[in-house]
Amino acid sequence: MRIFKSGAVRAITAAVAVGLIATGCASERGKDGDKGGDKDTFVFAGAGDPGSLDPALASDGETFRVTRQAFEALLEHESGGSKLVGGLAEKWSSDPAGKVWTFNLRKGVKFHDGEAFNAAAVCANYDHWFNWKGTYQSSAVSYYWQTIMGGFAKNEDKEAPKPNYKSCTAKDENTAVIEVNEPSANLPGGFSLQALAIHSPKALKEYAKQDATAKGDAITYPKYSQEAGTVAGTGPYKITKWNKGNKEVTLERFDDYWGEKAKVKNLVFRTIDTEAGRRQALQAGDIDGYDLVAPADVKTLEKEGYEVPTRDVFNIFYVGMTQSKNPALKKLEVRQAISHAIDREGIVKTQLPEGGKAATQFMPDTVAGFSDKVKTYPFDTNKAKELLKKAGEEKLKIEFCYPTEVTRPYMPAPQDMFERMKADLEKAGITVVPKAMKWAPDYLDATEAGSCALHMLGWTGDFNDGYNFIGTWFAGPDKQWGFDDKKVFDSVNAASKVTDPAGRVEAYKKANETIMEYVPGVPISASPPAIAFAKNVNPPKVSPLTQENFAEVSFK
Amino acid sequence: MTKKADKIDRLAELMQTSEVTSGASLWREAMRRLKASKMAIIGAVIIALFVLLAIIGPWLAPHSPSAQTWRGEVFANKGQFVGARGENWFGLDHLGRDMFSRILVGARQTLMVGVVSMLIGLIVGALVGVLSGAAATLGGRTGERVDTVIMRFTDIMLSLPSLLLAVSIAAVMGQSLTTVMIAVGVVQIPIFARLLRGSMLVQGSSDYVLAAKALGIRKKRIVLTQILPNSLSPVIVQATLSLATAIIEAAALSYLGLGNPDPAIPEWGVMLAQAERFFDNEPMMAAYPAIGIIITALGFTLLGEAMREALDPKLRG
Amino acid sequence: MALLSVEELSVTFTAKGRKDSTAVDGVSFDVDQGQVVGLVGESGCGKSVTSLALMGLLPGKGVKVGGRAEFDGKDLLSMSPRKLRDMRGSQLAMIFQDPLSSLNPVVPIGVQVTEILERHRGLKGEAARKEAANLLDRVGIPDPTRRLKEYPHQLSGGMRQRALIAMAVACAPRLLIADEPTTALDVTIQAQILELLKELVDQEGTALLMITHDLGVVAGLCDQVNVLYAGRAVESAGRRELFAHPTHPYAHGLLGSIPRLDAPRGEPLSPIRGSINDRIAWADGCAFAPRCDYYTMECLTGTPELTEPRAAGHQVRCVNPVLPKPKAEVSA
Amino acid sequence: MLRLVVRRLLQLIPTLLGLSVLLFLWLNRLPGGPASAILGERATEAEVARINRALGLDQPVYVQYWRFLKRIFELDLGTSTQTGQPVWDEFATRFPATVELSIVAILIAIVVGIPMGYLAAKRRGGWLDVGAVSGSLIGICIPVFFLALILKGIFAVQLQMFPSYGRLDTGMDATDITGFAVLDGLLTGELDASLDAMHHLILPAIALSSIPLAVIVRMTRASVLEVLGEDYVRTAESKGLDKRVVRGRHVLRNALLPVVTAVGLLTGSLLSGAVLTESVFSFNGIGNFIRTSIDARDYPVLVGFILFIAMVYVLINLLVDLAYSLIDPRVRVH
Repeated sequence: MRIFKSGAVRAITAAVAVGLIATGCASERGKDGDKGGDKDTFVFAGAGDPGSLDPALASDGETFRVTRQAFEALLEHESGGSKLVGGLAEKWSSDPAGKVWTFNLRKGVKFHDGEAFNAAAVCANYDHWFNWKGTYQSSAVSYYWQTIMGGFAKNEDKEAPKPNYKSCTAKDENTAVIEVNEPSANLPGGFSLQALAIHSPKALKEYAKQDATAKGDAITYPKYSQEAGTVAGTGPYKITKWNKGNKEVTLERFDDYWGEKAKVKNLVFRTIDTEAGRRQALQAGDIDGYDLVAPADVKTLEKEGYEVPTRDVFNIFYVGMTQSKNPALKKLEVRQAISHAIDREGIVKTQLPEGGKAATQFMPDTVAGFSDKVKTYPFDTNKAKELLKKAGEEKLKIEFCYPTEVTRPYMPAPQDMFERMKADLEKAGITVVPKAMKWAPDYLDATEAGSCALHMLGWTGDFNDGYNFIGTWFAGPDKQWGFDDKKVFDSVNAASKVTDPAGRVEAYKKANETIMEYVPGVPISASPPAIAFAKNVNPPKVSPLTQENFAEVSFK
Repeated sequence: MTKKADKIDRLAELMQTSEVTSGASLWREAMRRLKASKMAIIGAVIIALFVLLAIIGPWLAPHSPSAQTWRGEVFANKGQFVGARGENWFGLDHLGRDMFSRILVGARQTLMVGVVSMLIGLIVGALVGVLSGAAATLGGRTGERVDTVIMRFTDIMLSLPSLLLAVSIAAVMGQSLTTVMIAVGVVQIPIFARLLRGSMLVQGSSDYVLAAKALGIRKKRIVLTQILPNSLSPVIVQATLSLATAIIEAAALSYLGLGNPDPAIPEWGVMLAQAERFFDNEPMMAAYPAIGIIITALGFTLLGEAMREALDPKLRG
Repeated sequence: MALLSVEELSVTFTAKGRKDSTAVDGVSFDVDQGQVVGLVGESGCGKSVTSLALMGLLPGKGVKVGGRAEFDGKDLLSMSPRKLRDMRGSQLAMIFQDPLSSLNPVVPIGVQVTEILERHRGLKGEAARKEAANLLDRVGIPDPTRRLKEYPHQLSGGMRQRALIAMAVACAPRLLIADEPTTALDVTIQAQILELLKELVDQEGTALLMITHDLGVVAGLCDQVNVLYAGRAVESAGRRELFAHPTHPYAHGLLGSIPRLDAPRGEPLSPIRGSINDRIAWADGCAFAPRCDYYTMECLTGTPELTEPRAAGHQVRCVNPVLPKPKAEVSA
Repeated sequence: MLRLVVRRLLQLIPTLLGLSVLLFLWLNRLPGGPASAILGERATEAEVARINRALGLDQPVYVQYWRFLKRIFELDLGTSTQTGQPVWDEFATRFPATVELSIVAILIAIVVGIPMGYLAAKRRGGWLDVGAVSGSLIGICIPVFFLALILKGIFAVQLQMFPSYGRLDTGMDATDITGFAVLDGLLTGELDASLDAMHHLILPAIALSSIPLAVIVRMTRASVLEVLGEDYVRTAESKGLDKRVVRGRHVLRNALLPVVTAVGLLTGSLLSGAVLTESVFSFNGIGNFIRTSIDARDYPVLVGFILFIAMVYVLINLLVDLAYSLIDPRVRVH
């Protein structure tokens, strides 16, 4: 710098120099702090910011991961499994018709704001949701309530579903009874959703004061859901701070928790939007764990000694066909040919993390209702050729859409998977016209509007019920599929009406078999989403429903 | 008599030997300096090689760039890749395709992206520039108005971060190579426009134009025959430099996921963006296209800079 | 002994990719205490280069300087840059051709004057400012204290040149080099500036090396005149002697080419034909030969030597000098 | 001077109006809407239709535009469809981050670039010159995101000298006043927070500075070369002034004029760079946010941003001109 003497710049130089040195030291301090044995803060990185601190207003996993640590629903899934168990309700039962649901509530449960948990609180919640008005009735806000319980006390939008929720009554201090108009396949599973987790009645009163406003061009979430302080649940952690600038939600151990207390005092969720970014942050020691691990990284991290448990599969990845878009697809042989042409095993072997499975039907084998008697379509290029010939479609030319800028638990590397399948189809003599689109909204719009003859999509289950999978696609005509086949639809709907669990499972199996006879699309694979933790962490039991309970986490 | 004759001859001969300071024209002078500059030569060589590669690459490629011939040997999910080996000099990519062939074939796509988008920027930009330049130099009051409006518009375009502008264009047009080229090209338009206008204004106020005006030559002719030709040199320089930026911006767009929709057709930008995911497992996979891009861009930049220096009288030394 | 004596000074530019060009090719002349010496010649004859060489202001790279230039005993050419730096501004100062471009546009006049005072006379702050004001006053700039705050573009051409002069004489240098100090100015101002220079020199007894193409200036100012052609002195004599008897065909031509009030009516001007570009290397003969009416075969064989064909101290570099009967007397 | 400022600010108004119209027509051409961006793969036709109705996107453009204008005059930019928060708030959290980043980047570029360019010019043709020039050229030719990735890989992941992402360490709960993490730290006396923020800034800033640095080096070099040939430098030399004075007062002071303008014009390219660096270091800045907003068709954010950026741009140019008129007296007169 000697050559530079002009005052101002000399000052700047100095400043920067000092800055560099100082920060250098700062970093030293920081790192030492982390390495201290008595670590009381666990930092976990997700791929996106939570949308709100009130799970009832959300429908995305990033939000639920955070709120799940602070809120509990009447029912929960067993830790590390998909079996329904008691949550805030110790026991539950329904009448034969499946219309009246009785919950025996856990005693001695406290909310974070000191309120006591009881039947009244439960009903307060359900009635609060049922009486939502205005913007709250937008499906963007109350998606799950509407899927599980239908509409509201007063539907403001004629197209809103008609209410299925009837009433909630507190039989006594610890018994709540919820009645619905029609039996539904979504129950009792629905009672376990984070979106229907129980809030403190005191908090609810606060909520009620604030309205979600749709001002001209967007939905503004109510203030209470955007900053810590008001929301209060019963979970092992309570939310203490949401620093949006730093993309950081801080939770603190709730000492009056009814169950086993959290092992680590502070829990922090941060956002790192790229896969590589999250992995590097872990390797750099900046975080203690992260979700949505790229398959390629699983082995790498394991080699380096990180904890990388993979969950059981609970999702399905499929190639959708839109018959209305390309008439050739109306021919059964063509659909079968495509099914034979694609090398599922290859995809599983090269693209999915260990534990991935090739799919035979539109649900993973972990879901009750999975049938091993379905018609299968093994990888066989020649067979595919024959079928095409038989259909008189040797010169089949077909558009194949794939999404960019996205990874989903069921499709870790969409573009690579697409390229493999494209190659497969071309081997079978099909000309593929590739079409790339941004995941949201372009791709989702296009597929949902049925403007992609072939496309890749998937589904992650909310709870263990077959309808949660096949119901979402094959309960009736749908633009995405562009076909109308009574046999298929009936089989699915029939199953959803069966109230006794065992019988319903059987019905789902039948439905799956019917569907695979018809092959509306090609189920490709079920992929186990991995989750990574630092070397010095005892990870929680990983859940196929990605419902990890971070209270189980501790440091070695 | 003879005495006088040979004394004249002698003189002539001596004047031959003594050096004569000749006033070379700007262009000849520029060419001379260009030939003298190492930058220019290196740049030119790089570009020549690159173009050659782009033309004959596809025939040199030992394997098909798109066939996933060795896809059984690559396990992206286990981070197992195949590096350089006898059969595949640059190893395989994440889908078991021959990297070397892809790099060779990719050169053509990359060059095309660069050239086409540069041309879009150049042509449109030049038109706008000429329009407002002409308006400004000899359009009178209305001309000035036209000029200010156009310039205000280019200002706006310049004020928007080029990458975001490109992204939004891509958002409208959907994903395709064409989109990328247009997006990158559009971003260049205001630059060319301003540049051409600027140097036209300079020329416009120069003596020979005043003279031409004084002689009452028609305005259109003045612009076309006098001003324009003399204003082009900075534009040519910019065009060369733009080729570099275009290639880089295209790579950036691919990184943001707006690249070529059919990744089977190799293009360095897309290849780099794809390989970035496996950077820690197989860095070379990203390195090859990256190096390709950097060197190519460098080539164009070197030549452009050298031209700029050669054409700039102030920087003579 | 002479204050400045230049011997066989030569300057050669060696640009890459070009063949060397010799701008100054063995110039020799002396400047005595308090004397005013002129270097005269067409533009391109190497007079400005000579002055820059003396000041050590030629670019370090691509230039070869030869010969000696002794400033009271010390050779300026071989002197260490630091030493030279100390001498510049204090011992020898320079005034340049174009006053506008020679002044820093973004620095107030005051600073540009005071900085030299600080450097060589150790004056600081108020003292420096006062002295600067005096200087401006001395060179005839009205309202100096206000001017100090102003910027070059706010001054008139004449004032700028005055300011430059003020800087040059700030430290009462012993030698002042003026390179075409008046060419950029209009005639009336020219006269004033020359007057100013004259009286400064007289007051301080400063030696002045006046570089010009304008014989009028020479006639008005110089004691001794050196005529340069193609980087060499071709004739050197006292002012009167030279004007009375221009002996080298070139000098003769020069004088012939200026209109004279006292010339007989109707006598045509006789300009020199051709330009300085059509010449031959001194090594081969007389560089002026191509433009010379009198050149002989002899002129084209080897460098002509300086001789004194007419009078002692009147040196001429010509094998075939013009020795006609003198024309009318010069009006000094 | 004041008149200049006022005139510029007045010019801003028509520019912004015109811009907003163009913008609205433009945005309307974007296919798809925020609806499915909100709902993800769970979107169904009916849902999308209902959301669009809720967002008033079913009305004709001019109605939307008018609503938008009305709000603009109430200084209300509306609400982000992505986050459901007021656009102002979103900007308030993110703009400072990017500004901070850009400033540090520019500082690095200036502090390194100007001396480098100066030396290069002084030792023209020397190894230092060749080094500086080729260095700056390469700086331009490396794709920013690639450079960022490499820097991160080496200094954050391997050597762990710098954090690999974000603006502040976890749990470093700094009080937020201005949104400028470094500044806040100084204001509240939480120096460790400031340092931490600085520490997070350095890597992205270096990556971001590559292009400005290159530009500044070359600008400085060129204009120093030019100035060195000027008569007034020769005059200064002839006065026997110290090297220091000649360099500082006579050479640099003149040579930096064009550099100042260049720095002003760099803002656009800085933001482009920010988009990439921010996404590599998942730095919560505006660049990255806008990119996702484009994908998510977050109209209010986009409109707000572009108006904002146009304003920023004009203001920066204004500043440049003011700075210019401070160092160059000739400008002051006219």
